[in-house]
Amino acid sequence: MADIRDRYDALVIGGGIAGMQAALDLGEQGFEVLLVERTPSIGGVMVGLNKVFPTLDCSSCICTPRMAESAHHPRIRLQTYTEVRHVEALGTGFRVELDCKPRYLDEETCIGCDECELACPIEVPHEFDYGLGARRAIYIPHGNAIPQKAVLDVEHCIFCGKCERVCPTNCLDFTAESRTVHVDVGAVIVATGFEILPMGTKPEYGGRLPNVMNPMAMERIQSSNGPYGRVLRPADGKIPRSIAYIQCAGSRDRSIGVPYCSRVCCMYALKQALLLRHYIHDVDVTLYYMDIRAFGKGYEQFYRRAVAEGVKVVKGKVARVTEAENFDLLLRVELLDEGGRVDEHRYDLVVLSQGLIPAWHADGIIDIEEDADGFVHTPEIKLNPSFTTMPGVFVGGVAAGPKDIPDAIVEAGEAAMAAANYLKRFRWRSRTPAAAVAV
Amino acid sequence: MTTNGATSDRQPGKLRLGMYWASSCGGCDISLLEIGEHLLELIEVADIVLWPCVADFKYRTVADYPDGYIDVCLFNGGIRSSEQEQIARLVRRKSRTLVAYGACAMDGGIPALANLKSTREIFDAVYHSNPSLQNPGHVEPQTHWATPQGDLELPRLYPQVLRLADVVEVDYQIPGCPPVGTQVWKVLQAVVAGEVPARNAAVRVGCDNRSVCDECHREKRKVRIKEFKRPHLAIPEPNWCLLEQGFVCLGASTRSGCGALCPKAELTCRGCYGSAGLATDQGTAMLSAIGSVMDAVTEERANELVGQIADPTGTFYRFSLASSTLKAHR
Amino acid sequence: MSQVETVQPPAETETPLAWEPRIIAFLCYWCSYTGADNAGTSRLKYPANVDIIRVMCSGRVDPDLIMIAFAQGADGVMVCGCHIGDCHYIAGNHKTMTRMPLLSRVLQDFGIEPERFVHEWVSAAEGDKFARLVRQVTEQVRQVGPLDWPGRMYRRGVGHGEDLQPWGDQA
Amino acid sequence: MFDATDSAASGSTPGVQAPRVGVFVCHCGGNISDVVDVKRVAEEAARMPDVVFTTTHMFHCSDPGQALIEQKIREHALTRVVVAACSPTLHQITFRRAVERAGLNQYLFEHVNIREHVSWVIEDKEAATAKASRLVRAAVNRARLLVPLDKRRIPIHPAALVIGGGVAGLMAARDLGDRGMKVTLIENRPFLGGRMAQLWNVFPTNEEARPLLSDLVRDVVKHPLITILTGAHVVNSEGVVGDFKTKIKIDARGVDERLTYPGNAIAACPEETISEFDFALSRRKAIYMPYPGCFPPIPAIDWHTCTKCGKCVAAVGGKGINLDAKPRELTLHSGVIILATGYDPYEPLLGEYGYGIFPKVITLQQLHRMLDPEGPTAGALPFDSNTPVRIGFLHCVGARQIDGVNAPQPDGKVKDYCARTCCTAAMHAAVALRERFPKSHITSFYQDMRTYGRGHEEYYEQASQLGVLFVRYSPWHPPRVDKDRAGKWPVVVRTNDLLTDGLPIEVPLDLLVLATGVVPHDISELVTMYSCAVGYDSFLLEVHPKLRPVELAVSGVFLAGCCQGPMDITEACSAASAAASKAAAMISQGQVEMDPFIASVDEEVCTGCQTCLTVCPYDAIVRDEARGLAIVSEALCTGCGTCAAACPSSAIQQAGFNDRQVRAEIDVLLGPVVGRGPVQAPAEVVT
Repeated sequence: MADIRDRYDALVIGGGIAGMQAALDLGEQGFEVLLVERTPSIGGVMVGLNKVFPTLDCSSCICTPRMAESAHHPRIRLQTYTEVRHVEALGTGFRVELDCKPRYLDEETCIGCDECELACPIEVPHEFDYGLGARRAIYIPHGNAIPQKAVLDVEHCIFCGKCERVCPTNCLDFTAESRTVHVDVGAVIVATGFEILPMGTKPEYGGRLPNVMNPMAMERIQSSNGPYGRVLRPADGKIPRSIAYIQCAGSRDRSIGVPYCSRVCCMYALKQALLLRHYIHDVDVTLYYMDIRAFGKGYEQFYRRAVAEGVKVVKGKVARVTEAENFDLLLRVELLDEGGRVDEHRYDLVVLSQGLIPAWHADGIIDIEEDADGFVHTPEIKLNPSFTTMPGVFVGGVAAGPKDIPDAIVEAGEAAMAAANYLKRFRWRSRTPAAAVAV
Repeated sequence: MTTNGATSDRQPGKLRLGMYWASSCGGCDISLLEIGEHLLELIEVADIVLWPCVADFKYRTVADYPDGYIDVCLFNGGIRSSEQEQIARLVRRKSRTLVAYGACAMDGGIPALANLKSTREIFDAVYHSNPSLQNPGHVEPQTHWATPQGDLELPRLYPQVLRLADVVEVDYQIPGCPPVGTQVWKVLQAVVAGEVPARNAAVRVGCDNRSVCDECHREKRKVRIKEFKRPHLAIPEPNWCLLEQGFVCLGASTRSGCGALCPKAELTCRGCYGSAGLATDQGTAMLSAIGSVMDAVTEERANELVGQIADPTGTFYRFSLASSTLKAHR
Repeated sequence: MSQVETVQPPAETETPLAWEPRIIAFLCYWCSYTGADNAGTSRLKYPANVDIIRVMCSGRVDPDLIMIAFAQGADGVMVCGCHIGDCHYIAGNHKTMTRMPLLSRVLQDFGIEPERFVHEWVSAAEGDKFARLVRQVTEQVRQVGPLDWPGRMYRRGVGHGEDLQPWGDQA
Repeated sequence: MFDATDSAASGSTPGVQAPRVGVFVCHCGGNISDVVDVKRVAEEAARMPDVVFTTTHMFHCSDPGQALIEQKIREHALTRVVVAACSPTLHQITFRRAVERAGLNQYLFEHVNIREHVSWVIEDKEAATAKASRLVRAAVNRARLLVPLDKRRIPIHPAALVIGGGVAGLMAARDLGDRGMKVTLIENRPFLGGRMAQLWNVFPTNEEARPLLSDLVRDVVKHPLITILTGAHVVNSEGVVGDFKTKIKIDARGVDERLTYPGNAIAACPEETISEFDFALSRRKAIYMPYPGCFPPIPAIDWHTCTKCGKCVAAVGGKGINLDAKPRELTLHSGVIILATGYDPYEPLLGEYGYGIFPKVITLQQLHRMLDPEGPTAGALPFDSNTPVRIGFLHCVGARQIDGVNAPQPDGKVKDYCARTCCTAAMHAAVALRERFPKSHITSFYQDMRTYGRGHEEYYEQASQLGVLFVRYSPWHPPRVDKDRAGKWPVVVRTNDLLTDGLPIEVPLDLLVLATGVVPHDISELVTMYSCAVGYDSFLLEVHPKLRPVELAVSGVFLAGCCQGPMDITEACSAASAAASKAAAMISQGQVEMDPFIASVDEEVCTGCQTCLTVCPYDAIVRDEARGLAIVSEALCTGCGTCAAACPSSAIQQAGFNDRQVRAEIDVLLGPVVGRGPVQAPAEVVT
């Protein structure tokens, strides 16, 4: 792989499913794309999910071909482990400043054999498994990561040199430094995605208790390549027999600054609950909800199916979650369908259906406006949903508000189309002849 | 169509014709009579020198013929016993052209379905457990028998039915159970006129190289099978493909030439003309085809549909088990 | 083409002690093959008895190929494809889903035990499932023992005549 | 009568070079070679027929490793290359490119995975080496039978056809036009704008719908690359991706631009019918314009209603109206097609929640027409703004229905899906009504409030703050709408409110608004024509909701907007642009490039049984009736090989995976334990 060129047609910020889709759509149209991802692998949140609603097909089966396609596309330059530091308007185009973080090894020579990780003596909670599993200080992000290259976590590394000794290609370089690169692009697509609201946002829900789980961690636990390989509760490794989901645990709530609906929580909770019914014999799974928002194609039918297969759904406002003995949890709830009767239940495990918040803010990087909710402002939401307040900068996926995977993919396609038309209108040309825009 | 030396260099005079039956039901012998009045034309040009079904021929008589004496021998039936193998070898030597005549000689036919059972199971069924049987001494066939006149060597039952081509070289094959009269007459005419293709066991005569579906009048609607029905329990809709209606019809995997007789009579094709195209294993070919057109989107439904097919092995391999890839029960 | 199909006696029959199950696995490229890769990247260990043949879709796996594999001496055959709903080609695996149980019934009629023929869905993420499956299938095939179809058929006289008495044909 | 079956047991294919196989075994820096004796693998491969060169290398994927492959291809005139290394998903493309650089067809390369499938999973070195050797030798045997293949390149006619002139169709057309592509937009009604034109105000921006729409229509109409045909119906479609020929019939409009004062003509018309644009709230003439500012800005004649009395012609002095105009037909040539056929609002059955029985039971769509200042009531509701009117909104009418509870639709099914947009739309309308009628009492009968989108939840909050009363009903016991026994109120809604412990509640109302669901516009003819997949909910079914959400299984046909499922305007526009993006990719490249592993029918062997036609999910196989053969359309085949497996006469073969190639692998894998026989090539070892 040659180094980054100094000119591309478009910059896509974020290598999740929306960013990959936008990059692919532009690449397929003949544009040269620079796809920048700040973590060491593309794939975003989706590659770590277990199965996806409503079809229950395997998430990585859908995501990994897209990752491979993005990585091998002749017109997409993939730049992982790189932050966009600044984007500045320059005529109709933009000057981009990138901060390429060092992996402390030569990406070209690393063959992804993982010998270094096996040799490394340091264990660190694995971000990919939301801290439930461990990785080493030098590691390949996960089995399906692209690129399959190791990265050294300099914060935890003790520089013992064991990795260097086992590396078959001698690719390690402890002296590497981050690099600043400047690139000119004709258009920018922001596809920076989301993260889950911090677990402690509503202390009454006991987000810091070991058996009160982050829904994304639950995805990992349910995944066949997850940290435990089966569904166990984190505190004591017991198979949970009763599980509660608290819906809107971090959304539709002005008090925590997340007044909006996070749009996917009903469905992912129903999906996880249904799968739990498959994974654990006779498990009791109850969803405490405000409204079940199964609005997408096939979602209502999925909701019915989940209920028919024994997932309990209760309209109720959970007041608090406290820890009982043996790490069990006591859940106090106001049952709205029973005239507001207050009930207390004991559960082995509680999952908080946390809302989605933006994973990135434009502040100081690109001069685009954000709404009060922190997502990118889209002034022409009806007819040009991907337009931002800055011409030539477009937004796709969850960066423009919570949405599920199909909606994010579709919107990324729209952002790509808008960017393509912007490039076309201003006749942007990236410098290399091969990169000439086809039409 | 190529002409070769098989019949053109025969001795002057009338053609010498033979017909022999091995492990078969006799239907093939009768099918020769289906050529009707053409029989008279045939006798004009040919002498019948071997036809145990209609006239008495001793093995010794045949053995005494010079090699290559019989111009064309139509051999029907598969090889089930040591006797049949020996006669096949004998007839082979005495015949210039040996034709595997009918499904049994070609593919083993119905008798080859017994390949799914062991000899012991067959003997038990025939000589012991059969409810209509009186066999107080539990007698079974023997290969040796001592009599006052001397010891007898009797034919031995083979563990499975073989095709004729499994034991001797075969020049042509005429498929069918039995072959259709019109096709038989076409072949005989060609033989008489010396217009036969180069000999090769894989060459089939008396058939076309299409599938029964192709000559069937019933319309295909590209519909997947929703339910399997058995022919005696449901009345098919006329003019619509039987398979699409759920009747297990082997037309798709069966060579044409019969004129789609069975589907015309509201019956499913049973596959007696053998495999179609380049397929070598007719049963698996049908299995693939039928397994690909079921209307199931869940595994439960798939298993349910598959469960509705009565005796798939016996149905798909009704006439061709001896030609199949696996050939017999392990 | 020879008129008489001659079956050579099996080339190298191993002694019973040395017998190792030989299993052929047909894997679709998009899910199951990637699932097998995933087993590799996860360094999951499984026995060496399963040889993988890659096809684009499990719908390509003609039952004939499975018959041929058994006829040529396979002790077991696996067919793996994408889970229902995940097919890269809309519904190729639906055909697999209907063909394979039908084939399984037929194979049993030929005396091939159900343990020898396994049909499973393995997704790209299910490396552990693939490894488990290989271990399980190898073990269950080992339990039922060698199939040795070529040897059996040779010994049963398929494709060649048996010992003949000089009877009736003395000319 | 006679047939030589073995004729196709083909020998060498013409144009295919005799196999000279080179085998390259990678150490992967020990990842393979620590477990597998790569040298032995190479030596055993050398015993295979046609192998002329074998070697091992530390890193075949590295530049020197690739260079070595290229060099040896030239040096030994290799015609087939086998590389045994990591998974093909990682480096198959790398090695194919290397092979191509050396002047060899890239599909004469075979990749063997001896890392993920051997060295990383097998501990026993002997067993791992034996397995690696088997796999490599099997690949060699397979490689001997490989033939050069070319990526399929299907040329795309550089024009798009968009079917449907609603907001999604307009958006797709505009995007493609802006991208510099020729577009034809056809709409079967006489006017553009679709359902959006019937809306009065849209959430979440509270913008007037029609000015927004007019801007878009203006962009499209002005666009030099976009041709618009109204009153156009698809009659027939032929061809495949890249080359669609769509025959359309264009209704006579009966009116042209020379008609300067349409008002006079309309006024003169004596024939009236109900206005579909106003959902039967008003009546219109046989010559009509649905609303001021519609496009085209000239009236159209509804020939079903027109009696050709000629009064309109007389009223305008004969200019611009032609009552004898005839429909015309034309054929459009396009490379891609975008379906944007939209939706219809669910029409409640007669008597469903009192609809059609009580005049004060209306649909949300009708309310929108009433609130529209340019609508039939000029924006007025039949109440005074100071009267304390009682208005009810009933959610999930024709949506989220339950089989056995709700009456089945004419097709025998119930509308079990959520219509997605109605909750927010109802809340948006409720807020507007509360603002306009401050003394009104509004009650919302709902199941779940699905105000999911950005800015949607605000309407729900606002409605609550404005005093809208919420009654939650159970879908198992839907509310009943009756007349008031006392005769005081137009209608009464009776239900059990789950929010108050399921107590029975009776709400008398002046007006009941049914928030009705969304059903696909009837396009059954198009569905047959393009063999579109249709889901259980009757909407068009995308290939895969995540991998290919705006594509149909028919290559080159894309989906935009509500023909695929309920969407709001934002989502429909996103989908339309996404579809345009896919279409633009095809057109801008001028071709689509596809893997060459497609099926082909051996015409000599095909027996005409038609099994494959039923099997193919892409309708890529058609029957040549004249010759009685199956024909594979190269453009549509995606190369799954399912037909090849299904073909009962083995007449269909999949390129790259034909029976002989797969059997060649089986032969070796089940062959003798170790290849014996003479070594055919020296195993040169380069490390």
